[in-house]
Amino acid sequence: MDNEMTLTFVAISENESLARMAITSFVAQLDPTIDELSEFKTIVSEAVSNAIIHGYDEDGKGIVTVHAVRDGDVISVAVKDNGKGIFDVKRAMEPLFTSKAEMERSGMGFTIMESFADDLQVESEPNVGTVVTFSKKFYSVKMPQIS
Amino acid sequence: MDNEMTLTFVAISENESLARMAITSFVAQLDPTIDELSEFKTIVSEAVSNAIIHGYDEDGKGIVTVHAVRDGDVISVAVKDNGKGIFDVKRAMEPLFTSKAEMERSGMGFTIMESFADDLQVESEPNVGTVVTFSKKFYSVKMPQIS
Amino acid sequence: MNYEMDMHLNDIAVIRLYGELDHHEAEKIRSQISKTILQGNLNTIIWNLERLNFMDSSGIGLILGRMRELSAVNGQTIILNPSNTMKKIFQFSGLASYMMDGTEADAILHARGIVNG
Amino acid sequence: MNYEMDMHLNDIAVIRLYGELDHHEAEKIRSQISKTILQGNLNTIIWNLERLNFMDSSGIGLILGRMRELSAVNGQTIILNPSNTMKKIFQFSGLASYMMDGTEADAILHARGIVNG
Ligand SMILES: Nc1ncnc2c1ncn2[C@@H]1O[C@H](COP(=O)(O)OP(=O)(O)O)[C@@H](O)[C@H]1O
Ligand SMILES: Nc1ncnc2c1ncn2[C@@H]1O[C@H](COP(=O)(O)OP(=O)(O)O)[C@@H](O)[C@H]1O
Repeated sequence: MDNEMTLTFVAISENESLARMAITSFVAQLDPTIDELSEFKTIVSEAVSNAIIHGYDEDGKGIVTVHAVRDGDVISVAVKDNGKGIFDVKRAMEPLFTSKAEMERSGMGFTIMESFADDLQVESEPNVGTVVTFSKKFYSVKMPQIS
Repeated sequence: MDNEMTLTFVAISENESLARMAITSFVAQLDPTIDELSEFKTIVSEAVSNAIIHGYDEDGKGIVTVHAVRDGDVISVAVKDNGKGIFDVKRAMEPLFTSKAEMERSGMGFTIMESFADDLQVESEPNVGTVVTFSKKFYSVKMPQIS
Repeated sequence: MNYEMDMHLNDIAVIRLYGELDHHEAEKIRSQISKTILQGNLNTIIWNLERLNFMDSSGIGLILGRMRELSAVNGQTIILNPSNTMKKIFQFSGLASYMMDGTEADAILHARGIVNG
Repeated sequence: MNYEMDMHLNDIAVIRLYGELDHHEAEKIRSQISKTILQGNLNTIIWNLERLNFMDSSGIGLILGRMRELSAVNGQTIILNPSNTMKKIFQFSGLASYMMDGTEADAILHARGIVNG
Protein backbone atom coordinates (compact mmCIF):
# COMPACT_ATOMS: atom_id res chain seq x y z
CA MET A 1 0.00 0.00 0.00
CA ASP A 2 1.64 3.23 -1.17
CA ASN A 3 -1.14 5.64 -0.36
CA GLU A 4 -4.66 5.58 0.97
CA MET A 5 -7.52 8.04 1.35
CA THR A 6 -11.15 7.98 2.43
CA LEU A 7 -13.62 10.72 1.61
CA THR A 8 -17.12 10.83 3.07
CA PHE A 9 -19.82 13.39 2.38
CA VAL A 10 -23.56 13.89 2.57
CA ALA A 11 -25.82 13.04 -0.36
CA ILE A 12 -26.17 16.33 -2.22
CA SER A 13 -25.38 16.59 -5.89
CA GLU A 14 -22.84 19.39 -5.41
CA ASN A 15 -20.56 16.78 -3.87
CA GLU A 16 -20.16 14.92 -7.16
CA SER A 17 -17.47 17.43 -8.13
CA LEU A 18 -15.90 17.18 -4.67
CA ALA A 19 -15.43 13.44 -5.16
CA ARG A 20 -13.93 13.96 -8.62
CA MET A 21 -11.53 16.63 -7.37
CA ALA A 22 -10.29 14.49 -4.50
CA ILE A 23 -9.79 11.45 -6.71
CA THR A 24 -8.08 13.58 -9.37
CA SER A 25 -5.60 14.77 -6.81
CA PHE A 26 -5.04 11.24 -5.50
CA VAL A 27 -4.45 9.86 -9.01
CA ALA A 28 -2.25 12.82 -10.02
CA GLN A 29 0.53 11.23 -7.99
CA LEU A 30 0.84 8.62 -10.77
CA ASP A 31 1.16 11.22 -13.54
CA PRO A 32 -1.67 9.75 -15.62
CA THR A 33 -2.33 10.66 -19.24
CA ILE A 34 -5.30 12.95 -19.90
CA ASP A 35 -7.33 10.02 -21.21
CA GLU A 36 -6.48 7.73 -18.27
CA LEU A 37 -7.44 10.45 -15.82
CA SER A 38 -10.68 11.37 -17.53
CA GLU A 39 -11.81 7.73 -17.76
CA PHE A 40 -11.00 7.31 -14.08
CA LYS A 41 -12.92 10.44 -13.13
CA THR A 42 -15.87 9.24 -15.18
CA ILE A 43 -16.09 5.94 -13.31
CA VAL A 44 -16.00 7.73 -9.95
CA SER A 45 -18.54 10.30 -11.11
CA GLU A 46 -20.99 7.60 -12.23
CA ALA A 47 -20.69 5.60 -9.01
CA VAL A 48 -20.92 8.65 -6.75
CA SER A 49 -23.87 10.13 -8.67
CA ASN A 50 -25.69 6.81 -8.38
CA ALA A 51 -25.14 6.70 -4.62
CA ILE A 52 -26.49 10.25 -4.26
CA ILE A 53 -29.38 10.00 -6.72
CA HIS A 54 -30.48 6.38 -6.51
CA GLY A 55 -29.16 5.34 -3.12
CA TYR A 56 -30.39 8.34 -1.18
CA ASP A 57 -32.72 10.33 -3.50
CA GLU A 58 -30.42 13.32 -2.81
CA ASP A 59 -31.73 13.57 0.75
CA GLY A 60 -28.76 15.58 2.04
CA LYS A 61 -28.43 13.18 4.98
CA GLY A 62 -27.15 9.84 3.77
CA ILE A 63 -23.39 9.37 3.80
CA VAL A 64 -21.41 8.38 0.71
CA THR A 65 -17.92 6.95 1.22
CA VAL A 66 -15.17 6.90 -1.39
CA HIS A 67 -12.16 4.82 -0.38
CA ALA A 68 -9.06 4.71 -2.58
CA VAL A 69 -5.80 2.79 -2.31
CA ARG A 70 -2.70 3.07 -4.46
CA ASP A 71 -0.47 0.03 -4.90
CA GLY A 72 2.31 0.79 -7.37
CA ASP A 73 0.59 1.72 -10.61
CA VAL A 74 -2.83 0.32 -9.66
CA ILE A 75 -5.53 2.33 -7.94
CA SER A 76 -8.48 0.56 -6.32
CA VAL A 77 -11.61 2.39 -5.32
CA ALA A 78 -14.75 1.50 -3.38
CA VAL A 79 -17.82 3.77 -3.51
CA LYS A 80 -20.29 2.89 -0.79
CA ASP A 81 -23.72 4.01 0.35
CA ASN A 82 -26.14 2.79 2.99
CA GLY A 83 -29.10 3.69 0.85
CA LYS A 84 -31.96 1.84 -0.65
CA GLY A 85 -29.94 -0.77 -2.50
CA ILE A 86 -30.58 -2.60 -5.77
CA PHE A 87 -33.15 -5.38 -5.98
CA ASP A 88 -31.84 -6.95 -9.20
CA VAL A 89 -28.19 -6.06 -9.82
CA LYS A 90 -27.96 -8.01 -13.09
CA ARG A 91 -30.86 -6.09 -14.58
CA ALA A 92 -29.61 -2.74 -13.21
CA MET A 93 -26.31 -3.30 -15.01
CA GLU A 94 -27.90 -3.78 -18.43
CA PRO A 95 -27.27 -0.91 -20.86
CA LEU A 96 -30.11 1.61 -20.92
CA PHE A 97 -31.80 0.28 -17.79
CA THR A 98 -32.74 3.15 -15.50
CA SER A 99 -35.29 3.60 -12.75
CA LYS A 100 -35.17 7.40 -13.10
CA ALA A 101 -35.96 8.07 -16.75
CA GLU A 102 -38.02 11.09 -15.64
CA MET A 103 -34.76 12.66 -14.40
CA GLU A 104 -33.18 12.06 -17.83
CA ARG A 105 -30.87 9.38 -16.50
CA SER A 106 -29.61 7.43 -19.49
CA GLY A 107 -29.14 4.03 -17.90
CA MET A 108 -25.57 3.97 -19.24
CA GLY A 109 -23.76 4.47 -15.93
CA PHE A 110 -22.84 0.85 -15.20
CA THR A 111 -21.97 0.17 -18.86
CA ILE A 112 -19.54 3.10 -18.84
CA MET A 113 -18.06 2.06 -15.49
CA GLU A 114 -17.50 -1.49 -16.71
CA SER A 115 -15.93 -0.31 -19.95
CA PHE A 116 -13.49 2.09 -18.30
CA ALA A 117 -12.51 0.03 -15.24
CA ASP A 118 -10.14 -2.95 -15.35
CA ASP A 119 -12.61 -4.84 -13.21
CA LEU A 120 -15.77 -3.80 -11.47
CA GLN A 121 -17.93 -5.45 -8.83
CA VAL A 122 -21.30 -4.37 -7.56
CA GLU A 123 -22.60 -5.66 -4.25
CA SER A 124 -25.99 -4.51 -3.13
CA GLU A 125 -28.77 -5.42 -0.76
CA PRO A 126 -32.19 -3.75 -0.70
CA ASN A 127 -32.50 -1.36 2.26
CA VAL A 128 -28.91 -1.99 3.27
CA GLY A 129 -26.92 -0.29 0.56
CA THR A 130 -24.56 -0.63 -2.35
CA VAL A 131 -20.81 -0.92 -2.80
CA VAL A 132 -19.17 -0.48 -6.19
CA THR A 133 -15.50 -1.53 -6.27
CA PHE A 134 -13.12 -1.25 -9.17
CA SER A 135 -9.46 -0.91 -10.00
CA LYS A 136 -7.45 0.54 -12.84
CA LYS A 137 -3.82 0.20 -13.81
CA PHE A 138 -2.01 3.30 -15.03
CA TYR A 139 0.52 2.70 -17.78
CA SER A 140 2.27 5.99 -18.31
CA VAL A 141 3.67 6.12 -14.84
CA LYS A 142 6.53 8.36 -13.86
CA MET A 143 7.71 7.32 -10.41
CA PRO A 144 7.66 10.17 -7.89
CA GLN A 145 11.00 11.96 -7.98
CA ILE A 146 13.12 11.88 -4.89
CA SER A 147 15.71 14.61 -5.09
CA MET B 1 -25.73 22.09 8.47
CA ASP B 2 -25.74 22.62 4.69
CA ASN B 3 -22.92 20.31 3.74
CA GLU B 4 -20.37 18.09 5.41
CA MET B 5 -17.29 16.14 4.36
CA THR B 6 -14.56 14.13 6.01
CA LEU B 7 -11.27 13.29 4.33
CA THR B 8 -8.75 10.91 5.85
CA PHE B 9 -5.37 9.93 4.44
CA VAL B 10 -2.02 8.50 5.47
CA ALA B 11 0.84 10.75 6.56
CA ILE B 12 2.82 11.31 3.38
CA SER B 13 3.63 14.77 2.17
CA GLU B 14 2.03 14.22 -1.26
CA ASN B 15 -1.33 14.30 0.50
CA GLU B 16 -0.94 17.97 1.42
CA SER B 17 -2.19 18.86 -2.07
CA LEU B 18 -4.97 16.27 -1.81
CA ALA B 19 -6.28 18.01 1.30
CA ARG B 20 -6.11 21.42 -0.37
CA MET B 21 -7.90 20.18 -3.50
CA ALA B 22 -10.72 18.61 -1.50
CA ILE B 23 -11.20 21.69 0.65
CA THR B 24 -11.05 23.95 -2.43
CA SER B 25 -13.86 21.99 -3.99
CA PHE B 26 -15.89 22.08 -0.77
CA VAL B 27 -15.45 25.84 -0.41
CA ALA B 28 -16.12 26.47 -4.12
CA GLN B 29 -19.80 25.96 -3.38
CA LEU B 30 -19.75 29.37 -1.65
CA ASP B 31 -18.20 31.16 -4.64
CA PRO B 32 -15.36 32.66 -2.59
CA THR B 33 -13.11 35.47 -3.84
CA ILE B 34 -9.60 34.47 -4.89
CA ASP B 35 -8.17 35.97 -1.69
CA GLU B 36 -10.71 34.28 0.60
CA LEU B 37 -10.03 30.92 -1.05
CA SER B 38 -6.26 31.23 -0.94
CA GLU B 39 -6.26 32.24 2.74
CA PHE B 40 -8.51 29.29 3.50
CA LYS B 41 -6.29 26.88 1.58
CA THR B 42 -3.27 28.26 3.44
CA ILE B 43 -4.77 27.53 6.85
CA VAL B 44 -5.61 23.96 5.82
CA SER B 45 -2.20 23.46 4.25
CA GLU B 46 -0.42 24.58 7.43
CA ALA B 47 -2.49 22.39 9.72
CA VAL B 48 -2.28 19.33 7.47
CA SER B 49 1.47 19.74 6.92
CA ASN B 50 1.98 19.98 10.66
CA ALA B 51 0.02 16.77 11.25
CA ILE B 52 2.10 14.94 8.63
CA ILE B 53 5.52 16.39 9.52
CA HIS B 54 5.33 17.01 13.24
CA GLY B 55 2.56 14.64 14.31
CA TYR B 56 3.77 11.59 12.42
CA ASP B 57 7.28 12.39 11.10
CA GLU B 58 5.90 11.53 7.64
CA ASP B 59 5.72 7.84 8.57
CA GLY B 60 3.20 6.92 5.83
CA LYS B 61 1.08 5.11 8.42
CA GLY B 62 -0.56 7.62 10.73
CA ILE B 63 -3.98 8.85 9.71
CA VAL B 64 -4.80 12.53 9.28
CA THR B 65 -8.48 13.55 9.32
CA VAL B 66 -9.90 16.74 7.82
CA HIS B 67 -13.52 17.34 8.73
CA ALA B 68 -15.41 20.28 7.22
CA VAL B 69 -18.93 21.58 7.75
CA ARG B 70 -20.72 24.36 5.90
CA ASP B 71 -23.41 26.36 7.71
CA GLY B 72 -24.65 29.18 5.53
CA ASP B 73 -21.63 31.30 4.72
CA VAL B 74 -19.41 29.89 7.48
CA ILE B 75 -17.13 26.90 7.02
CA SER B 76 -15.71 25.13 10.06
CA VAL B 77 -12.80 22.73 9.80
CA ALA B 78 -11.07 20.32 12.17
CA VAL B 79 -7.67 18.84 11.29
CA LYS B 80 -6.82 15.93 13.54
CA ASP B 81 -3.93 13.54 14.03
CA ASN B 82 -3.20 10.82 16.59
CA GLY B 83 0.47 11.59 16.50
CA LYS B 84 3.03 12.68 19.01
CA GLY B 85 1.19 15.78 20.23
CA ILE B 86 2.49 19.09 21.54
CA PHE B 87 3.96 19.41 25.01
CA ASP B 88 3.62 23.18 25.32
CA VAL B 89 0.92 24.53 22.99
CA LYS B 90 1.42 28.15 24.05
CA ARG B 91 5.09 28.03 23.16
CA ALA B 92 4.46 26.14 19.91
CA MET B 93 2.12 28.90 18.81
CA GLU B 94 4.68 31.68 19.24
CA PRO B 95 5.90 33.19 15.96
CA LEU B 96 9.16 31.63 14.75
CA PHE B 97 9.04 28.71 17.19
CA THR B 98 9.82 25.47 15.38
CA SER B 99 11.11 22.08 16.47
CA LYS B 100 12.27 21.26 12.92
CA ALA B 101 14.56 24.12 11.93
CA GLU B 102 16.82 21.58 10.20
CA MET B 103 13.96 20.93 7.75
CA GLU B 104 13.73 24.66 7.05
CA ARG B 105 10.40 24.99 8.83
CA SER B 106 9.89 28.67 9.55
CA GLY B 107 7.85 28.41 12.74
CA MET B 108 5.24 30.69 11.18
CA GLY B 109 2.52 28.07 10.65
CA PHE B 110 0.38 28.82 13.69
CA THR B 111 0.82 32.58 13.28
CA ILE B 112 -0.45 32.38 9.71
CA MET B 113 -3.35 30.12 10.70
CA GLU B 114 -4.40 32.49 13.47
CA SER B 115 -4.18 35.51 11.20
CA PHE B 116 -6.23 33.98 8.38
CA ALA B 117 -8.88 32.17 10.44
CA ASP B 118 -11.79 33.87 12.19
CA ASP B 119 -11.02 31.80 15.26
CA LEU B 120 -8.62 28.97 15.85
CA GLN B 121 -8.24 26.47 18.66
CA VAL B 122 -5.46 24.00 19.22
CA GLU B 123 -5.99 21.03 21.50
CA SER B 124 -3.11 18.66 21.96
CA GLU B 125 -1.88 15.99 24.32
CA PRO B 126 1.57 14.40 24.15
CA ASN B 127 1.43 10.89 22.65
CA VAL B 128 -2.29 11.23 22.00
CA GLY B 129 -2.48 13.74 19.19
CA THR B 130 -3.52 17.17 18.06
CA VAL B 131 -6.72 18.77 16.79
CA VAL B 132 -6.71 22.18 15.15
CA THR B 133 -10.19 23.65 14.67
CA PHE B 134 -11.08 26.89 12.96
CA SER B 135 -13.85 28.60 11.08
CA LYS B 136 -14.07 31.32 8.48
CA LYS B 137 -16.98 33.36 7.20
CA PHE B 138 -17.18 34.04 3.47
CA TYR B 139 -18.50 37.46 2.53
CA SER B 140 -18.89 37.41 -1.22
CA VAL B 141 -21.41 34.65 -1.24
CA LYS B 142 -23.58 33.98 -4.26
CA MET B 143 -26.31 31.57 -3.26
CA PRO B 144 -26.40 28.36 -5.36
CA GLN B 145 -28.74 28.91 -8.32
CA ILE B 146 -31.82 26.78 -8.50
CA SER B 147 -33.17 26.84 -12.01
CA MET C 1 -20.15 24.98 -15.39
CA ASN C 2 -21.20 27.56 -17.96
CA TYR C 3 -22.71 27.49 -21.38
CA GLU C 4 -23.30 29.89 -24.25
CA MET C 5 -26.02 29.60 -26.85
CA ASP C 6 -25.84 31.26 -30.28
CA MET C 7 -28.73 31.24 -32.73
CA HIS C 8 -28.13 31.09 -36.48
CA LEU C 9 -31.09 32.26 -38.58
CA ASN C 10 -33.47 31.09 -35.84
CA ASP C 11 -33.29 27.44 -36.88
CA ILE C 12 -29.84 26.37 -35.65
CA ALA C 13 -28.64 26.69 -32.07
CA VAL C 14 -24.97 26.30 -31.21
CA ILE C 15 -24.54 25.43 -27.54
CA ARG C 16 -21.02 25.73 -26.16
CA LEU C 17 -20.44 23.89 -22.88
CA TYR C 18 -17.61 24.84 -20.54
CA GLY C 19 -16.17 23.19 -17.45
CA GLU C 20 -17.53 19.91 -16.05
CA LEU C 21 -20.91 18.43 -16.93
CA ASP C 22 -22.29 16.03 -14.33
CA HIS C 23 -25.71 15.27 -12.89
CA HIS C 24 -25.65 18.38 -10.69
CA GLU C 25 -24.79 20.72 -13.56
CA ALA C 26 -27.11 19.01 -16.05
CA GLU C 27 -30.02 19.60 -13.67
CA LYS C 28 -29.09 23.27 -13.44
CA ILE C 29 -28.98 24.02 -17.18
CA ARG C 30 -31.51 21.59 -18.61
CA SER C 31 -34.68 23.63 -18.22
CA GLN C 32 -33.09 26.85 -19.50
CA ILE C 33 -31.86 25.14 -22.67
CA SER C 34 -35.12 23.32 -23.07
CA LYS C 35 -37.11 26.56 -22.87
CA THR C 36 -35.17 28.13 -25.74
CA ILE C 37 -35.67 25.06 -27.87
CA LEU C 38 -39.40 24.96 -27.37
CA GLN C 39 -39.86 28.68 -28.04
CA GLY C 40 -38.39 29.17 -31.50
CA ASN C 41 -38.31 27.64 -34.93
CA LEU C 42 -35.34 25.53 -33.97
CA ASN C 43 -34.60 22.38 -35.93
CA THR C 44 -30.90 21.80 -35.21
CA ILE C 45 -28.74 21.75 -32.11
CA ILE C 46 -24.97 21.78 -32.40
CA TRP C 47 -23.37 20.85 -29.08
CA ASN C 48 -19.84 22.26 -29.11
CA LEU C 49 -17.91 20.27 -26.49
CA GLU C 50 -14.47 21.60 -27.37
CA ARG C 51 -14.13 23.50 -24.09
CA LEU C 52 -15.94 20.96 -21.92
CA ASN C 53 -13.34 19.41 -19.60
CA PHE C 54 -15.41 16.54 -18.28
CA MET C 55 -18.69 14.78 -18.99
CA ASP C 56 -20.27 11.66 -17.53
CA SER C 57 -23.47 9.88 -18.58
CA SER C 58 -25.50 12.92 -17.50
CA GLY C 59 -24.37 14.43 -20.80
CA ILE C 60 -26.04 11.55 -22.64
CA GLY C 61 -29.26 12.23 -20.77
CA LEU C 62 -29.08 15.96 -21.52
CA ILE C 63 -28.44 15.49 -25.25
CA LEU C 64 -30.96 12.64 -25.69
CA GLY C 65 -33.59 14.67 -23.85
CA ARG C 66 -33.16 17.60 -26.24
CA MET C 67 -33.15 15.22 -29.24
CA ARG C 68 -36.53 14.03 -28.06
CA GLU C 69 -37.79 17.60 -27.88
CA LEU C 70 -36.55 18.22 -31.44
CA SER C 71 -38.07 15.02 -32.80
CA ALA C 72 -41.48 16.70 -33.12
CA VAL C 73 -39.99 18.93 -35.81
CA ASN C 74 -37.79 16.19 -37.26
CA GLY C 75 -34.79 18.11 -35.98
CA GLN C 76 -31.15 17.11 -36.07
CA THR C 77 -28.29 17.00 -33.57
CA ILE C 78 -24.56 17.42 -34.05
CA ILE C 79 -22.06 16.63 -31.29
CA LEU C 80 -19.00 18.71 -32.12
CA ASN C 81 -15.43 18.04 -30.93
CA PRO C 82 -15.93 15.63 -28.03
CA SER C 83 -12.77 14.49 -26.19
CA ASN C 84 -11.48 10.92 -26.59
CA THR C 85 -13.24 9.81 -23.43
CA MET C 86 -16.49 11.50 -24.45
CA LYS C 87 -16.25 9.81 -27.87
CA LYS C 88 -16.22 6.44 -26.13
CA ILE C 89 -19.18 7.41 -23.96
CA PHE C 90 -21.19 8.49 -27.03
CA GLN C 91 -20.21 5.28 -28.83
CA PHE C 92 -21.39 3.05 -25.96
CA SER C 93 -24.65 5.00 -26.00
CA GLY C 94 -25.33 4.62 -29.71
CA LEU C 95 -24.69 8.28 -30.53
CA ALA C 96 -21.51 7.73 -32.57
CA SER C 97 -23.14 8.81 -35.84
CA TYR C 98 -23.96 12.27 -34.44
CA MET C 99 -20.35 13.17 -33.66
CA MET C 100 -18.13 15.29 -35.84
CA ASP C 101 -14.82 17.14 -35.51
CA GLY C 102 -14.43 20.56 -37.05
CA THR C 103 -15.31 24.21 -36.64
CA GLU C 104 -18.77 25.53 -35.80
CA ALA C 105 -18.95 26.89 -39.36
CA ASP C 106 -18.31 23.35 -40.71
CA ALA C 107 -21.05 22.00 -38.47
CA ILE C 108 -23.52 24.67 -39.59
CA LEU C 109 -22.78 23.94 -43.27
CA HIS C 110 -23.15 20.25 -42.53
CA ALA C 111 -26.50 20.87 -40.81
CA ARG C 112 -27.73 22.84 -43.83
CA GLY C 113 -26.78 19.93 -46.05
CA ILE C 114 -23.85 21.71 -47.66
CA VAL C 115 -20.93 19.34 -47.21
CA ASN C 116 -17.48 20.36 -48.40
CA GLY C 117 -15.13 18.30 -50.56
CA MET D 1 5.16 22.29 -9.22
CA ASN D 2 7.84 23.49 -11.62
CA TYR D 3 10.45 26.17 -11.59
CA GLU D 4 12.78 27.83 -14.08
CA MET D 5 16.08 29.46 -13.25
CA ASP D 6 17.74 32.10 -15.46
CA MET D 7 21.21 33.46 -14.78
CA HIS D 8 22.09 37.08 -15.54
CA LEU D 9 25.83 37.74 -15.86
CA ASN D 10 26.54 34.93 -13.35
CA ASP D 11 25.69 37.04 -10.34
CA ILE D 12 21.89 37.29 -10.48
CA ALA D 13 19.54 34.31 -10.58
CA VAL D 14 15.89 34.75 -11.48
CA ILE D 15 13.84 31.83 -10.17
CA ARG D 16 10.31 31.54 -11.54
CA LEU D 17 8.00 29.31 -9.49
CA TYR D 18 4.90 27.72 -11.02
CA GLY D 19 1.96 25.86 -9.50
CA GLU D 20 1.65 25.24 -5.76
CA LEU D 21 4.51 25.50 -3.28
CA ASP D 22 4.02 23.47 -0.11
CA HIS D 23 6.24 21.41 2.19
CA HIS D 24 6.25 18.47 -0.24
CA GLU D 25 7.28 20.59 -3.23
CA ALA D 26 9.76 22.69 -1.25
CA GLU D 27 11.57 19.51 -0.21
CA LYS D 28 11.76 18.42 -3.85
CA ILE D 29 13.31 21.60 -5.26
CA ARG D 30 15.36 22.93 -2.36
CA SER D 31 18.57 20.97 -2.91
CA GLN D 32 18.63 21.62 -6.66
CA ILE D 33 18.29 25.35 -6.18
CA SER D 34 20.75 25.32 -3.33
CA LYS D 35 23.35 23.54 -5.47
CA THR D 36 23.23 26.21 -8.18
CA ILE D 37 23.58 28.95 -5.61
CA LEU D 38 26.62 27.43 -3.97
CA GLN D 39 28.39 26.77 -7.27
CA GLY D 40 28.55 30.17 -8.92
CA ASN D 41 29.40 33.75 -8.20
CA LEU D 42 25.82 34.41 -7.28
CA ASN D 43 25.00 37.37 -5.08
CA THR D 44 21.31 38.01 -5.86
CA ILE D 45 18.19 35.85 -6.08
CA ILE D 46 15.02 37.23 -7.60
CA TRP D 47 12.06 34.99 -6.77
CA ASN D 48 9.41 35.64 -9.40
CA LEU D 49 6.12 34.46 -7.86
CA GLU D 50 3.85 35.85 -10.57
CA ARG D 51 2.84 32.40 -11.80
CA LEU D 52 2.82 30.68 -8.39
CA ASN D 53 -0.79 29.83 -7.57
CA PHE D 54 -0.32 28.93 -3.94
CA MET D 55 2.29 29.15 -1.21
CA ASP D 56 2.21 28.32 2.49
CA SER D 57 4.89 28.88 5.15
CA SER D 58 7.13 26.36 3.36
CA GLY D 59 7.85 29.20 0.96
CA ILE D 60 9.17 31.26 3.86
CA GLY D 61 11.47 28.40 4.84
CA LEU D 62 12.70 27.99 1.26
CA ILE D 63 13.45 31.69 0.76
CA LEU D 64 14.98 32.23 4.22
CA GLY D 65 17.16 29.16 3.72
CA ARG D 66 18.57 30.54 0.47
CA MET D 67 19.02 33.99 2.08
CA ARG D 68 21.17 32.31 4.68
CA GLU D 69 23.27 30.66 1.95
CA LEU D 70 23.73 34.05 0.28
CA SER D 71 24.62 35.82 3.49
CA ALA D 72 28.25 34.60 3.22
CA VAL D 73 28.64 36.78 0.12
CA ASN D 74 26.47 39.57 1.50
CA GLY D 75 23.91 38.70 -1.16
CA GLN D 76 20.49 40.16 -1.68
CA THR D 77 16.98 38.79 -2.21
CA ILE D 78 14.02 40.20 -4.12
CA ILE D 79 10.54 38.69 -3.85
CA LEU D 80 8.79 39.70 -7.08
CA ASN D 81 5.02 39.88 -7.63
CA PRO D 82 3.62 37.87 -4.71
CA SER D 83 -0.19 37.49 -4.55
CA ASN D 84 -2.20 39.34 -1.91
CA THR D 85 -2.20 36.30 0.37
CA MET D 86 1.53 35.75 -0.10
CA LYS D 87 2.14 39.42 0.70
CA LYS D 88 0.44 38.92 4.06
CA ILE D 89 2.49 35.78 4.72
CA PHE D 90 5.75 37.62 3.96
CA GLN D 91 4.63 40.55 6.14
CA PHE D 92 3.92 38.31 9.15
CA SER D 93 7.35 36.76 8.64
CA GLY D 94 9.27 40.03 8.56
CA LEU D 95 10.10 39.82 4.86
CA ALA D 96 7.96 42.77 3.75
CA SER D 97 10.95 44.90 2.78
CA TYR D 98 12.14 42.32 0.22
CA MET D 99 8.95 42.41 -1.83
CA MET D 100 8.47 44.36 -5.01
CA ASP D 101 5.99 44.46 -7.88
CA GLY D 102 7.25 44.90 -11.43
CA THR D 103 8.94 43.14 -14.31
CA GLU D 104 12.02 40.96 -14.01
CA ALA D 105 13.95 43.70 -15.81
CA ASP D 106 12.87 46.19 -13.13
CA ALA D 107 14.01 43.78 -10.44
CA ILE D 108 17.39 43.26 -12.09
CA LEU D 109 17.95 47.02 -12.37
CA HIS D 110 16.89 47.37 -8.76
CA ALA D 111 19.34 44.65 -7.73
CA ARG D 112 22.17 46.39 -9.58
CA GLY D 113 21.34 49.57 -7.68
CA ILE D 114 19.96 51.35 -10.74
CA VAL D 115 16.55 52.53 -9.64
CA ASN D 116 14.29 54.34 -12.11
CA GLY D 117 12.46 57.62 -11.54
N1 LIG E 1 -26.12 3.18 -5.48
C1 LIG E 1 -27.31 2.76 -5.96
N2 LIG E 1 -28.36 2.60 -5.11
C2 LIG E 1 -29.59 2.19 -5.57
N3 LIG E 1 -29.83 1.91 -6.89
C3 LIG E 1 -28.82 2.05 -7.77
C4 LIG E 1 -27.52 2.48 -7.35
N4 LIG E 1 -26.73 2.51 -8.46
C5 LIG E 1 -27.49 2.13 -9.49
N5 LIG E 1 -28.75 1.83 -9.09
C6 LIG E 1 -29.85 1.35 -9.95
O1 LIG E 1 -29.30 0.87 -11.18
C7 LIG E 1 -29.87 1.58 -12.27
C8 LIG E 1 -28.86 1.69 -13.40
O2 LIG E 1 -27.78 2.48 -13.04
P1 LIG E 1 -26.91 3.20 -14.16
O3 LIG E 1 -26.50 2.19 -15.17
O4 LIG E 1 -25.83 3.97 -13.52
O5 LIG E 1 -27.93 4.19 -14.89
P2 LIG E 1 -28.62 5.56 -14.41
O6 LIG E 1 -27.89 6.12 -13.24
O7 LIG E 1 -28.53 6.42 -15.60
O8 LIG E 1 -30.03 5.20 -14.05
C9 LIG E 1 -30.33 2.89 -11.70
O9 LIG E 1 -31.34 3.49 -12.48
C10 LIG E 1 -30.83 2.46 -10.32
O10 LIG E 1 -32.11 1.91 -10.38
N1 LIG F 1 0.18 18.34 14.63
C1 LIG F 1 1.28 18.55 15.39
N2 LIG F 1 1.82 17.52 16.09
C2 LIG F 1 2.93 17.71 16.84
N3 LIG F 1 3.57 18.89 16.93
C3 LIG F 1 3.08 19.95 16.27
C4 LIG F 1 1.92 19.83 15.46
N4 LIG F 1 1.66 21.05 14.92
C5 LIG F 1 2.61 21.88 15.37
N5 LIG F 1 3.48 21.23 16.19
C6 LIG F 1 4.62 21.84 16.91
O1 LIG F 1 4.47 23.25 16.90
C7 LIG F 1 5.60 23.87 16.29
C8 LIG F 1 5.20 25.15 15.59
O2 LIG F 1 4.34 24.89 14.48
P1 LIG F 1 4.23 25.95 13.31
O3 LIG F 1 3.96 27.29 13.89
O4 LIG F 1 3.26 25.44 12.32
O5 LIG F 1 5.69 26.00 12.66
P2 LIG F 1 6.51 24.93 11.81
O6 LIG F 1 5.58 23.91 11.21
O7 LIG F 1 7.15 25.79 10.77
O8 LIG F 1 7.51 24.31 12.74
C9 LIG F 1 6.18 22.81 15.39
O9 LIG F 1 7.53 23.03 15.08
C10 LIG F 1 5.95 21.55 16.21
O10 LIG F 1 6.92 21.42 17.20
